[in-house]
Amino acid sequence: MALPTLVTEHWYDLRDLSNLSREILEGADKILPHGIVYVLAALIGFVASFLIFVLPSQLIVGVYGERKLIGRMQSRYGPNRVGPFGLLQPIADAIKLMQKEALTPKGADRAVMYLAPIIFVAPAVLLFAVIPFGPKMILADINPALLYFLAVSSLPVLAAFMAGWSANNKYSLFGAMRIVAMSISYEVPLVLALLGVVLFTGTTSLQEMVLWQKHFDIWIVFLQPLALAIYFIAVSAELNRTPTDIAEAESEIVAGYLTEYSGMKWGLFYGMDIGYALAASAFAATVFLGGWSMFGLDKWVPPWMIIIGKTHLFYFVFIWTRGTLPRLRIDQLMAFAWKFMLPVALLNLVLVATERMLWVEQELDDSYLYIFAVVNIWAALGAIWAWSRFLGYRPERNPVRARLVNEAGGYVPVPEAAKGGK
Amino acid sequence: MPTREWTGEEVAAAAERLVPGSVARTTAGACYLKAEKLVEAIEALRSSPDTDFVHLTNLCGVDYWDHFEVVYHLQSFVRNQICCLKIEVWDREKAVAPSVVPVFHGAWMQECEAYDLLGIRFEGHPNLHRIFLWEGYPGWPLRKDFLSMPGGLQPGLNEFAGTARRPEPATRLVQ
Amino acid sequence: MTDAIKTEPFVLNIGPQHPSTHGVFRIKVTVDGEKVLDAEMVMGYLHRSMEKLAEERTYTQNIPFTDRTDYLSSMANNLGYCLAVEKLAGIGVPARGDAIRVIMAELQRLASHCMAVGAFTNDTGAWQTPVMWAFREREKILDIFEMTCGARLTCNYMRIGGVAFDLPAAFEPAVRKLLRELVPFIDEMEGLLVGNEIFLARTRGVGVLTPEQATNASLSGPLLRGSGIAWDLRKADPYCGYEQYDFDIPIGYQGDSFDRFIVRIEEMRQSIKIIKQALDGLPGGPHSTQVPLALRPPQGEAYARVEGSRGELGYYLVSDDGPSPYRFHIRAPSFINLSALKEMTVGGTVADAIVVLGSIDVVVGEIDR
Amino acid sequence: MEGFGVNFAFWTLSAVTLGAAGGVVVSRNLLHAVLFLILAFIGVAGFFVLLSAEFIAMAQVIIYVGAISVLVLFAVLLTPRAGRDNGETAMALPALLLAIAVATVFIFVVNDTNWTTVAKSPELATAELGTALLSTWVLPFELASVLLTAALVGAIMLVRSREEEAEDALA
Amino acid sequence: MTLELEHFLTVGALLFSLGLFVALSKRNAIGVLMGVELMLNAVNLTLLSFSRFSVSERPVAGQTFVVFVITVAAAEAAVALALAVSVYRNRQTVDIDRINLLKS
Repeated sequence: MALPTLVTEHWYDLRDLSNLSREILEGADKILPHGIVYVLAALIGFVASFLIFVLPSQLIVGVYGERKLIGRMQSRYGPNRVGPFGLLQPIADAIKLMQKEALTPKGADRAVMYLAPIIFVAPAVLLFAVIPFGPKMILADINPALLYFLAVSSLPVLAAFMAGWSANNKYSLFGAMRIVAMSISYEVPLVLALLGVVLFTGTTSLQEMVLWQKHFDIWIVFLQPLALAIYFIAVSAELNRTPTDIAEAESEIVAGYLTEYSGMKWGLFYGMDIGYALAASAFAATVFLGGWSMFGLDKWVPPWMIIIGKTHLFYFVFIWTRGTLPRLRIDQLMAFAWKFMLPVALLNLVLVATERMLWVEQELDDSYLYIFAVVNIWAALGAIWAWSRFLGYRPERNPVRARLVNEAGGYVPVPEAAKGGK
Repeated sequence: MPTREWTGEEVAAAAERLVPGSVARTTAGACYLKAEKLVEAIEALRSSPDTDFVHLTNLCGVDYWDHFEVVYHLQSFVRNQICCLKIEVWDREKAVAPSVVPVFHGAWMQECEAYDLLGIRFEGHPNLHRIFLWEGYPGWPLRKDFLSMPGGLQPGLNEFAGTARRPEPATRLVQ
Repeated sequence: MTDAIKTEPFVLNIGPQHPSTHGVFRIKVTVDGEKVLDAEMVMGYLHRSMEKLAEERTYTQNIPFTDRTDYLSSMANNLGYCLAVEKLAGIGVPARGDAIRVIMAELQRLASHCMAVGAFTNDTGAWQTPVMWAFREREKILDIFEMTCGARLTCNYMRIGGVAFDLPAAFEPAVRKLLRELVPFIDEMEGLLVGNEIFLARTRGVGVLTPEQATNASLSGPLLRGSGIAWDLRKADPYCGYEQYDFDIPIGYQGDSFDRFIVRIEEMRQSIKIIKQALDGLPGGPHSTQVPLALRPPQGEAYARVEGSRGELGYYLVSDDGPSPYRFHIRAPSFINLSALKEMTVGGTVADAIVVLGSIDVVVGEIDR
Repeated sequence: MEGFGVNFAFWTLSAVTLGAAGGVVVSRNLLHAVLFLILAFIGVAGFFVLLSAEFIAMAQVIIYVGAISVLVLFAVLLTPRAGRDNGETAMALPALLLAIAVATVFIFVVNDTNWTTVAKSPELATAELGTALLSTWVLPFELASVLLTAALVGAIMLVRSREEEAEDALA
Repeated sequence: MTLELEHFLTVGALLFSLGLFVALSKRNAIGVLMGVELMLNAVNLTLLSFSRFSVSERPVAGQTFVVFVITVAAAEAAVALALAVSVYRNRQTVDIDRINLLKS
């Protein structure tokens, strides 16, 4: 009982900001004519979730944090000029972008080119509607929230395609082709991975998923680590994050579908890219990492802070991979999706279905969940090990040190032992 | 052990042995081949095991006012030796030399360079074009008479707002 | 059914303004989808006609020009040119001058390979991290250059008959400290990249050159050695007393982009080895012979070459007994190494073409001169 | 179904969907037609939400917008610029007459029939749909999966180029 | 104003007619396919309207039908687009007026 006076479901109870908004709305309902309060509720919810979560995360974690962290990874300082520790850098960036002229190339499809950023932005905002930030803090507690998430997150691909196609630039067209091909491939393992979660929890509502994890005191990541791995890879492919950022591969096709965009139109794409990554992180935090629940800790710590923390933790992994890994080629990415991710997702599905069947049919008690968790973690490690052992690149077979000769001369034949395979 | 630089006589002897009648004359460091026998001789020097000049190290043209020389440096890895071959191209207006691209792929770009800057046309080159300058550039910059060529090119910016054309620059003549 | 009945082939211009062409250089690739059908190089955007300019300046005045051809390894360029002039004029270099030249050339090779390795990994898509790491080490080397000759990039340090100034007192401890730091860095960089499966997948088997192809295309440097040909001018045709030092020639296995990468990494180790030996045996005495300012070498010609960072860097000079060279030709390794670009890219994808270009390690200043 | 919200949604969705379908008809550029088609799909998904079939609506967006239209876009990109015309054939006028006739008949039948309807039908949970699919409708469900597999294989076989076939023959 | 079944059916009918017109009149094979997709969507809309206004206790059949229609539509789209690409490769056109090999 650390702060007994503060956890009383009053408006000042910080654990759930919906208490505050409920107080406001109930007060407003007494003065305002009937019905307006519904509009007001939607507005407050939207603005609050945007102000508390999306915008600060986007600016501080997405722009500043990413640049700062990658800067440290690259042994340089990162932004440190504007404001204390360079914290105002995102704002300075935004001001600069707004002042820049948004060019439209000659021969571009103007209407489509103008529409693309707008279509790109809208779903990013809509995605946060179904993320539960607390027991009552959820904008749209709809039943097929998981499907809603998948449906809405397939829209930005279209916007990116429109952007790439309309700019009348070959690099843009390349980016458009790549993003379309890749999103089709990676949607399949993504959905299959999430299907396993739905199968086990028996619901498609995100709030119920969080409650399920809270009830059994186990996060789904422990039950289905493979699903999280597949989700992470597939979602980073859909979001164009390194190592799968082939649609805007800087060293190959300049900026992909963004090549011809400038000014705030580009800024919208850039900002909303971060928005999507945050939404995907929040979704992963909800589905796999227990959402706003934290093994009972959510009673004391505000749940919305827990999920924000988890989201940022997940986002950090995105930053981390971006700072370290090289990029795959498109054919390797496709082969990876179809030859590795799909079988592993199916394996995960079969495993989970079997366990679910056992659990329900045999009416096993909750402690069996922990056995399942151990089994699944081992299965995940085994699957990854087996893949890298038998299908992978096997770097130990290939010589990684140059041969040394002491005398100049002609061709030195490669000894049979060092030839290796692919 | 440093690379052995073949003298002109040595190269001439080898070339004469492999392709009789290919040598025009020799100097201390280089062997002048007859242009029409050049490709044959270079091919022979490359494939003969005791010469083994498999690597065309350097190819360049030199303008000597009345004629051009094309200089080839060939080297062997296994035998660790280098030699210098030359041909002379006498017609200044229509300077034509045989191309060694069929023998050495590495000559491709170097011949393009020599064509671009000196105007030596290499017959048999698959795609001879101006590699640094644009098609239609007046004159051949590395020729010694470049600045007094017809068309009146002058050093510096010819057209710059407010500047008159400069007087004819003094070119150094080497005879 | 002909080949034309596929998706429409179209021409993609990689460059002249492109993040991965390392300067203003253009490859016109004809692609069918992602597959490269044809690649044509377009260059000359940086052409300054140095060979013509050099004919108007004295032999000593030409040294700064050589800085600006391959601006990433100016020391090696200086060295090659000075060797050619010395060969032409028959000038000897004191032992200390030779040793200083060796140290500087090897330091320059380290700096240049840092850049090459970093830029190459950047081309495979590692977003700037390796390149920044490599730059950090390269900065330290450039600091030493600055300490010695006042310039970081275009050093203009070598002179005909030796070097411009003697080494400062702080030089030796600084270099020894640098070498101590570089050894773990090379190991770290190697461990970071050769164990990375994505990097291997991107570079293994990409841009393969057989030894015959590499020889026939007049390649040199890491490209030639990557194909398994043990050819290093420091061993084959020692200059500046390289025969005194104990080092090895690293060579690759099958001649792909990865082999060129590991050859460069290993060459950095060998360079460290050479610098250590040269520092240990640094002789005293003068650093340079006196050479008249208006040098007039006798009539004749000379072709001298050094093992630059990118390959055989040759200078062909013709003297007409005048104060400036009659003909000044640079055998630019980046330029000639590009001969094999088409062979290496056609048949691969666009992404492979970028990796191949990165593995050649071109410097556009040297291509266009 | 009553209330301002429902009415507003219905009329807006009708305008958007039919307008987008009209856009498919009139737009000359095939890419624009595809984009209009996507808008029509989204409008139809909105109708599904209005008809309280959220699951189907989400499936509509995922499959039609996320997959089918992306496939169509891909096919458009694979055909060259000359093939991106969306003009009419000579049969446009008869087709128009036929379409008008069909529309007239349908609307007449729809409005003339005395439908037996209820104002409020029970909400269907997604689980119920799933149970129905795997119990009552299990045979068509299996058939659909077989059909999908067949279509997958068929589509791959159709678009394989000669070179790929030659490669496979060698392997 | 009360929305009745007729409203939804009318929208469905109009959508179907537009789709029919697109399918019959477009010259481009991909255009024809788009018309077919529109028609299928109209059918789905009609099915769901019936399901929503049905007097049945558990009107699950309508939704089930829609699921099947969407499945078939997906399969059909994949095959049709493969056909279009394949036809383009062989005949260099997707103009259905000119795909007339059987015409003498």
